[in-house]
Amino acid sequence: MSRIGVFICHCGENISRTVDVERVAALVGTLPGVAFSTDYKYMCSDPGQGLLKKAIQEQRLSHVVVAACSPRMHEKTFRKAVESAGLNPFLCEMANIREHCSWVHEDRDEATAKAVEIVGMMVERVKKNRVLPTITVPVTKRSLVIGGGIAGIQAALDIADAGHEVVLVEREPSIGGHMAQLSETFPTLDCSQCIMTPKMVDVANHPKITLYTYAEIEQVEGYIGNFQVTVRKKARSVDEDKCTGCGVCMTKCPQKKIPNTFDRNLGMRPAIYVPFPQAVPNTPVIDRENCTKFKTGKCGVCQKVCGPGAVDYEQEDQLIVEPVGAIVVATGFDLYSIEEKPKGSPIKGYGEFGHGKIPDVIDGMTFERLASASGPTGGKILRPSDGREPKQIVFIQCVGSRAREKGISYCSKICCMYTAKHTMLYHHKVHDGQAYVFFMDARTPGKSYDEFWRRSIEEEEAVYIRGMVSRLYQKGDKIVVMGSDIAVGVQVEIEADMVVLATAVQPQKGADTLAQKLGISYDKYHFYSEAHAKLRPVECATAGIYLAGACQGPKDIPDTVSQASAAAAKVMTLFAKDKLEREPIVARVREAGCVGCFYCQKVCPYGAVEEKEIRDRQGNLVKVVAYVNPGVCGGCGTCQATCPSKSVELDGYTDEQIVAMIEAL
Amino acid sequence: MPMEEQMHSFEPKIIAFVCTWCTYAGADLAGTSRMQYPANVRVLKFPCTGRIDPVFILKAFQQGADGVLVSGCHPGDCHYIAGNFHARRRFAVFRKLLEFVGVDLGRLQFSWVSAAEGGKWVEMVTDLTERVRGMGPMRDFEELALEEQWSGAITTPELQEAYDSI
Amino acid sequence: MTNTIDTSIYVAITEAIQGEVRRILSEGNVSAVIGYAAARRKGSAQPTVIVQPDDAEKLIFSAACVNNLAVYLTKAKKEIPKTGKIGIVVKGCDLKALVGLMGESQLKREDLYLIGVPCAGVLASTAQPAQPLTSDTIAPKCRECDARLPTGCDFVPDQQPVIPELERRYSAEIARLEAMPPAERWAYWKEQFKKCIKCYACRQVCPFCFCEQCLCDRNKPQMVETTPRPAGNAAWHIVRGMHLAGRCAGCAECERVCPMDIPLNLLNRKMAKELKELYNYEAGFEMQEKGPLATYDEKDDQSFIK
Amino acid sequence: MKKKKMLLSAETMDISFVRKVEALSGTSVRRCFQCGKCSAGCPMATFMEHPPNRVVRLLQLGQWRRILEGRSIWYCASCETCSTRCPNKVHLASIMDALRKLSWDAEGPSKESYVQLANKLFLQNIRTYGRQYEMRLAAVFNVKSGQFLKDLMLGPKLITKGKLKVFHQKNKNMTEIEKIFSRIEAMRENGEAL
Amino acid sequence: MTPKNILKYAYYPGCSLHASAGEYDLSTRELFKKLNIGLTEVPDWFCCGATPAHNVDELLSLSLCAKNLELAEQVDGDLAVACAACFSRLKTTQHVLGENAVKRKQVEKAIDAPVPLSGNVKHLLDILARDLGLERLEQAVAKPLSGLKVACYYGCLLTRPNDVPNLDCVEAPTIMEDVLKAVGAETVAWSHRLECCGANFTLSRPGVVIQLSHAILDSAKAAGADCIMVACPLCHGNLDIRQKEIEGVYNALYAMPVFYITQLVGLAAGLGADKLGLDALIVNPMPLLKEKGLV
Repeated sequence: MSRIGVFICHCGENISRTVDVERVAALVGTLPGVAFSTDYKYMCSDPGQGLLKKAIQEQRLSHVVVAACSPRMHEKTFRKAVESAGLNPFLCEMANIREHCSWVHEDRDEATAKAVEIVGMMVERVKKNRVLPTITVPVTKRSLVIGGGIAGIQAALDIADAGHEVVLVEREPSIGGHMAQLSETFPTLDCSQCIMTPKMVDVANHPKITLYTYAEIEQVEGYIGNFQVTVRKKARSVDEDKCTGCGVCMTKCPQKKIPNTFDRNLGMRPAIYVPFPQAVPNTPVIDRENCTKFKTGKCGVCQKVCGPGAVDYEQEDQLIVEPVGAIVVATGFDLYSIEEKPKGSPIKGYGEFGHGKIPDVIDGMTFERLASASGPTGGKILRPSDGREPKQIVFIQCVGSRAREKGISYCSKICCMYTAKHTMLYHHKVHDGQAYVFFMDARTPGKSYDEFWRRSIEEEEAVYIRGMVSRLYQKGDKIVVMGSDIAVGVQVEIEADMVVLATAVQPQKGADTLAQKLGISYDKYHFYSEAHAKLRPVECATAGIYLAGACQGPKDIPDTVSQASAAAAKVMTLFAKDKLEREPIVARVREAGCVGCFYCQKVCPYGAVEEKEIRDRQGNLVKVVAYVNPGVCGGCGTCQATCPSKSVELDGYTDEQIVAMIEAL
Repeated sequence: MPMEEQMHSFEPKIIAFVCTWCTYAGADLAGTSRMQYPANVRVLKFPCTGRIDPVFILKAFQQGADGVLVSGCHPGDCHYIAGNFHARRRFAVFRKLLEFVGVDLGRLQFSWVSAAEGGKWVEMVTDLTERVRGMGPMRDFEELALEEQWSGAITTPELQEAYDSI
Repeated sequence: MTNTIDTSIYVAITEAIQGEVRRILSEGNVSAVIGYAAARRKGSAQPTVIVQPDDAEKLIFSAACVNNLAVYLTKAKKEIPKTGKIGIVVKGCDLKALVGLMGESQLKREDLYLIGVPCAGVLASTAQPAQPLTSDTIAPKCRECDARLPTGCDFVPDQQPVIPELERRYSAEIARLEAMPPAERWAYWKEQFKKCIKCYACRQVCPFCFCEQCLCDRNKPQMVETTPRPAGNAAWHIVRGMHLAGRCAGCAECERVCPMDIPLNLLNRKMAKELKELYNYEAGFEMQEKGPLATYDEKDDQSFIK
Repeated sequence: MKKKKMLLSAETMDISFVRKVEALSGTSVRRCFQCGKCSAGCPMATFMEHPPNRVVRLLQLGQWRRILEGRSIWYCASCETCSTRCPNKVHLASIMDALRKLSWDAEGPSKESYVQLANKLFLQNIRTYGRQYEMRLAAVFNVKSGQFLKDLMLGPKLITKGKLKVFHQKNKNMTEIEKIFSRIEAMRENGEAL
Repeated sequence: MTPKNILKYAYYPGCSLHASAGEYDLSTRELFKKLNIGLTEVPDWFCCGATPAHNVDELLSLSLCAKNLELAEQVDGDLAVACAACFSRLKTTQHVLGENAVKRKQVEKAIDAPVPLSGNVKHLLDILARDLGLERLEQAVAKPLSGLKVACYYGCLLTRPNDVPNLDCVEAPTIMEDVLKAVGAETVAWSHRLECCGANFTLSRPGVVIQLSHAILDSAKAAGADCIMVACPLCHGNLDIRQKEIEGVYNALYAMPVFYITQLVGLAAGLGADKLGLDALIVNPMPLLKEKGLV
C-alpha cells in the first residue's frame, strides 16, 4: 500500500485567496493511500522544500503530490527536492491548483471543490507512477558534415580544431561550393577566391578531417551519439593516392568541348577535368557520359600520358560506413531557373522574360563568373551571344522570389546586396556603361549593408528604378526592358545590351531525398526545418542533427559562417560529455503482448522503433517484435495510442496512470 | 424534479485531454492573465495529442463525463513533429464512429489551442460547458450501465450462480 | 422477385483447384494447403488443411464455402505457417484480408501460394447449405462485392462469374441509420448491443483480431468495461469498430458467426465508407505499406476542429 | 504630357544638366532615396503637379524637361521645410533655386510667368533703386500682369498708415550696385559662372 | 560697468522696415534706446535680394548680401538684423560662402572685395534673449504684460535650415517664448508656429498667401491666443495687412492683433503707444491692450 504525501501550497495568497487550502489538505488526507497531507505558504521556498524532504523521510512516503502552480513552473524544482530526499523524482507529481483553479475562478466553494478533485486525480495518478531511471546513451565523438561549401568547411574546421574527427562529404569533385564561384563579396568587395581557397586547403591538410569528394550520402542509421552513415564514393576513374595533379591528362584529352558547369556553361572543359584550377583535391575526375573511352571504348589517351599511372577506367563506386555521433547538414542552395518547369512542380518559369531563351539574359551567378578574374572571360563583362561589351546593362531583382504566382513567396535575402555589388563591379569594368536596376524595395539589413547599397547609387552611378519589369523581348541585338518608375508614375523602357536576373535562392536538388534519409523535416520549398525558429535555430527536431547555411533558408556568407560555427559549437557541446543523459519519458514495448504489426513504427515521428527477433533457447525464431530505441524516442506516445494491443507503453504516461485519473472523476 | 430546475441546477462534468506543450500552456496563460471560466473542467495532461487514445474518450463518457474536450497544438506546431497530425486522423474517424452509434457530437469538442491562446482556451471551455449544460446530463452510458442483460431473466439458481461468477 | 445466380462455374473451379493443389504439393512448392472440403451436412463445406497430394481431390469450392481462411494463417492455426510455404484458397474478399495482413507484417507474400477463386457469391448465414444461390440466399456482403476476380494470385481458374445487379443492403441500412436523430440511433444500437453475450466469436473469426492479448481483456488497467452487460458490450463493439477502421476488408465473418445476429459488419462498412470519404482509402488487392490511420497528410480535413 | 513613357539611355538621361543643378545647389540628387518626407511637409505640394520628391526623382533620371514644363518649381515658397527635414541632407530648396535659375536662363518655358515677373521686377528695382520701392513694385507688377485692380483696396489704407511710401530715396552708392550686376553678367558671358 | 554691459551693434533694417514695416523700425530703435543698447545703421546698405533674388539668381543674391556684410564692417559691433528674411539671407550667404570656395571666388569677384565671413550676424531676438540676457530684460520691465496670451509666430526663415541661422532649435524653438515670458506675458502652445505664410507670393499669388495665412490665424485662435507676435515684416504683412481679406474669404472673425516683438517688449519696458507705432497696425490692438490694462 502506497504512502502518499500531499503538499498544498498557498502560493502566498495566490491560491489561498480563492481556495480553502486547509480544507483541501484535510479532505485529500482522507483519500486511500494518502499517508500525510499538509499545506504551506510557499512550497517552492527553501523551508517549503525542507518541509517536503523532512516529511518524506519521517513519514516514509512512497509517492508525493505537490498541489501548487503549473508543473511547467516548478515540476523540476520539486522532483529535485524529492530526489535529494532519496525518492525517485518520477514518483512526484504536481497538481495545478493555481493557473488552472485559483486564478481562473472566483467562487471560493467552487474553486475549493475543484482543487480537491484535481489533487484527488493526481493522487490516483501518482499511485501508478513507476520508478524511472534516467537514461544514458554513449556518444561517438566523431561528426559528419554534409556539404563542402563555406558552411560545411567552416563547421568542419571548427569541430576539427576542437580536436574531434570530422568526415566531410561533398557531392562535387571539389569542395568550395558556390562561394568558390563568386568574384568579389559584399560589403567589402574582397575577392572570394582569396578568402576561400586558403580555407579549402586547410580542410585538405587537416589531420582530423577525412574528406570525401565526388561522394554522396547513401544511408543513415542510428541516433544521436550513435549514427552509422554509409557514404557512396562515386568512381572518379583516377586514383587519388597515385595522382600528382600534374594535369597532363587534361591538356592531352582530345575531348575538350564540354560545357563547364562551374562556369555556368560559359567555358569549356575536357572529359577528364577538375572543375576549377584551385580545386581541392586537385585530382581530376573522368566525366563518363562524355569520355570517348567510356562511350566508344577507343581513346585512353589520359591513361597513356599519366606518369604515375593513376588513371583507372575500371574503378567502381565505393561504399564506406562511418560511425559518427553528430551530423551537420550544410547542403547549401541552388539558383531558380526561369526556364519552363516540368508539370507538377509548384515553381513556374518566366515566360515574360523569355524562358531563358534570350542569350544575353543571364542570372546572377553567371554574372559572377563573367566578373571573376579566373572566369571564362578573364573578368571581362562580355555578352554570351557575341562577346561584345554591354554598354547598357539592366539588373532585375526578385525574379522568382516574392512571387507567389511563380510558386515562391519568400524573400531570397541576398539579391539586393549582390545586385548592388554587380552594379559596382560593372561600373569598375565598363566605365562608359550605364547600369540600371529594377527593384521593389532594397532590403539591406546587415552591418554596413545599406551604406554599400547607397554607394552603388551615389558613387557608382547605378540608376535604381522602383518598379517591377513587365516583359523582356529581343529587338535586333538589343533586349527591350518594359518597366515603370512608380515614384514618377510613368512607364520606363530601356533598350539593354544585357539583362541580369537576380533569381531566387532555392535548396539544392535532392534536398528532400537527403532529408528522408536523415529523418529530418523540411518545408514545402524543401528548406530544412529548424527545431525552433528563434530558440533552436541550428538544431533539427531530430536529435544530433544540426543545420548550417542556406539549406535551412536563404543566407549570405556572414550569416552562413556564423550559423556554421554555431552548429559546430552545438556538436562540441554534445561531444563534451561521454554519455548522453535524457528524461526517461520514453516508450517501452511489452514483448509478451506485441504481435509485431509495427503500427508503432509507421507512426513514430522519430524512427525510434526497430524490429527485434525473439528466439527460444534453441535459437529458433519465436516472433519479431517492436523495440523502441530510448536514445531516439522523443516521448510523444503516438505509438501507444496507435498500438491495437497496447503493448507499447510511454513511461510517465501509461494507460494505468491515465485511466486512474479518469476513474478518479 | 421539474426539467428546467434540473437543467438549472445541473453542473456538467467536462473533462479535457490536452497536450502539455500548447494547450496546457495556453490554459496556464489563461490563469496568469486571470481570465475567468466555469469551474466544471478537469484537465488531463498528455505529452502530445498523439498520445490520446480514443478509448480514453469512451472511458471518460462511461465514467460520467458530460462533455469531452480534446485539444493540442496547431498543425505544424507539434513539439513532436507530427503527433497532432496522427491524432487529427484518429479523431476524425472516431467521432464518426461515435456519431454512428448515436452519441451526440455536441458533447465532444476538438480544438487547436496554442500556448499563446489563453483567450481561446477560455472560449473553448466556456462554450463546451454552456452547450453541454444546455443539452443536459449525458445519460446514454449511464442508462446502459443500468440496463439488465437481454437474456437476463435469471430463473434458476445455476444461472444465478453462473451470472454472479462473471 | 427472386432470381437464381449461376454457380455452374464452381464445378470447373473445384477441378482446377484440385489439379493445381495436387501439382504444387507433389512438386513440393508448398508444405500444406488450406482450402475447403465437404462437411457432414448435405451441401455444407468446412475449412481443411491438406498436406498429401492425393488428398487434393477432397478440396471443393461451392456457394457454401463461406469461411475466410485467412484467419488460419494468423491465430486460429498459428502453427501452420511455421511449417513452410503455404497454399491457400481465397475468394476476393478473403484476399483483401490477406493483403491487409501482409501490410501489417503478419504474413509475407513469398511464404504464400495464393489460389484465387473467381466467385459468384456465397450463401448467407441464414440460408441452408444445400439451398441454391439466389438473390435471396446470397450473403449480404456478396451483394455489393467489387472483388469477384482476385488478382495478384499465383493461380486463378479462368472461369468468369456472372451475377445480376443486386440491391446493396449495407449501404441502404447505413443511409437509413445516418438519417436518424442521434437518440434514435443510440436506441437502435442499444438494442443490438444488449443482445450481445460476449462470446467473442466475432473476435475469434476476424483475421485482423490477431492480438495475443486483447485490449478488452486487460484489467490493469481496465481500459473498457468488460462485463457481458450492455455497458461492456457497447464498449467492446465500439472499440472493435475503431480497431478495425482502415483495416477491415469486409469479409463479414464477424456478422456471419454472431450467434445473436448483431449487424456487426454494418459498423465496419460505415468506417470503411468514412475512410473512403475522408482519405480516399479502400482495402484492395494492392498491399499498402501504411494504413490510413498509420499515416497523415498535412492537408487532412480538420473542419471538425475549432 | 508628364505621363509620356520614359525611354532611358545614356542619351536620354541628360546628366550634364543634373550636374549643373548639383553645382548650383551644392547638393547631390543621387543621395535621395525617395522617402517622400519633403512632399509630406511641403506647404505648397498641393499646388504642384510634381511633388518635391518627384522633382528630385526626375532629376535622378535626367528628365529635367518634364520638371521645367511643369509649374512645380514656381510654386515653391522657399520655406526650406524640405531641406530642414530631409534625412539625407538633400538641400531641396537650393535645388529648386537652381532649377528656377536654369529655367529662367532657358527663358522658361513656364506657366508661372507671374512669379517670374514679380522676381524680375524685384531685381530691377534693386538695380535701379538699391532698395525695394514697394509702391512702385506693386504698381508696376499690376500693370505688367494686367491686374490693375489687384489689392487696390489695400493701397489707400497702407498709404494712410504710412506703409507705402509714395516717394523713395535712392541709395547714394548706386554705381556699386550697378557694378555688381554688370560684373556678374560679365562673368557669365565669359563662362566664369553659371 | 563691465565691458559685457556695453552693447552696441551695426543695424541693418532692411527695405521693409523703411516702408511697410516702419513701426518695426521705430519700435526697435526706441526699445534699444530704452535698454541703452547702441544701434548704428549701416550706411548705404542695399536690399539683400530677399527671396526673389536667390529664387532665380543665387550668385546675385549672395553678392548683394556679401556687399552688405562688407558695408557693415565700417560700423563696429555685431550686425543686428530685424527682418527674418534679411537675417536668413545674410546668414545663408556666410554659410554658403564659408563652405563653397568656388562660389566665394565668384562672389568676391562680383563685389570686388573679400567677403567678411567672421562677423557675427544677429537677429534682434538673439540680442534680447542672449546678449542682453533674460535677467536684464526682466529687470527692465516696467509694466509686465501679465494676462496677455500671445502666440509666438516664427515662420520659416527665422530658424531654418539646419545649422544656418543657428538662432534656436529648428523644429522646437523657444527663444520667442522665453523673451515674452521674461516680460511677463503668457504664451500659448500652438501647431502652426513654424508653418510658412507664403510671403514669397505676396505680390504674385495672393490666393496662396491667403490660404496659408488663414491656417495660421485659425491655429492661433484655436489655441486661445489674444494676439500673434512676429519678428518678420513679411509674415506681418500677410497676417496683419491681409487679415481682413482672409476673414472675408473664409468668413471668419479673428480681430487678432499682430505685434512685432519689439512692440510687445517695448510696451513692457514702459514705452508709449506713439513710440511703438501701434497706430500703424492694420488690426487695431487698442481694444485688447485696454482690456488687459496695458495702455
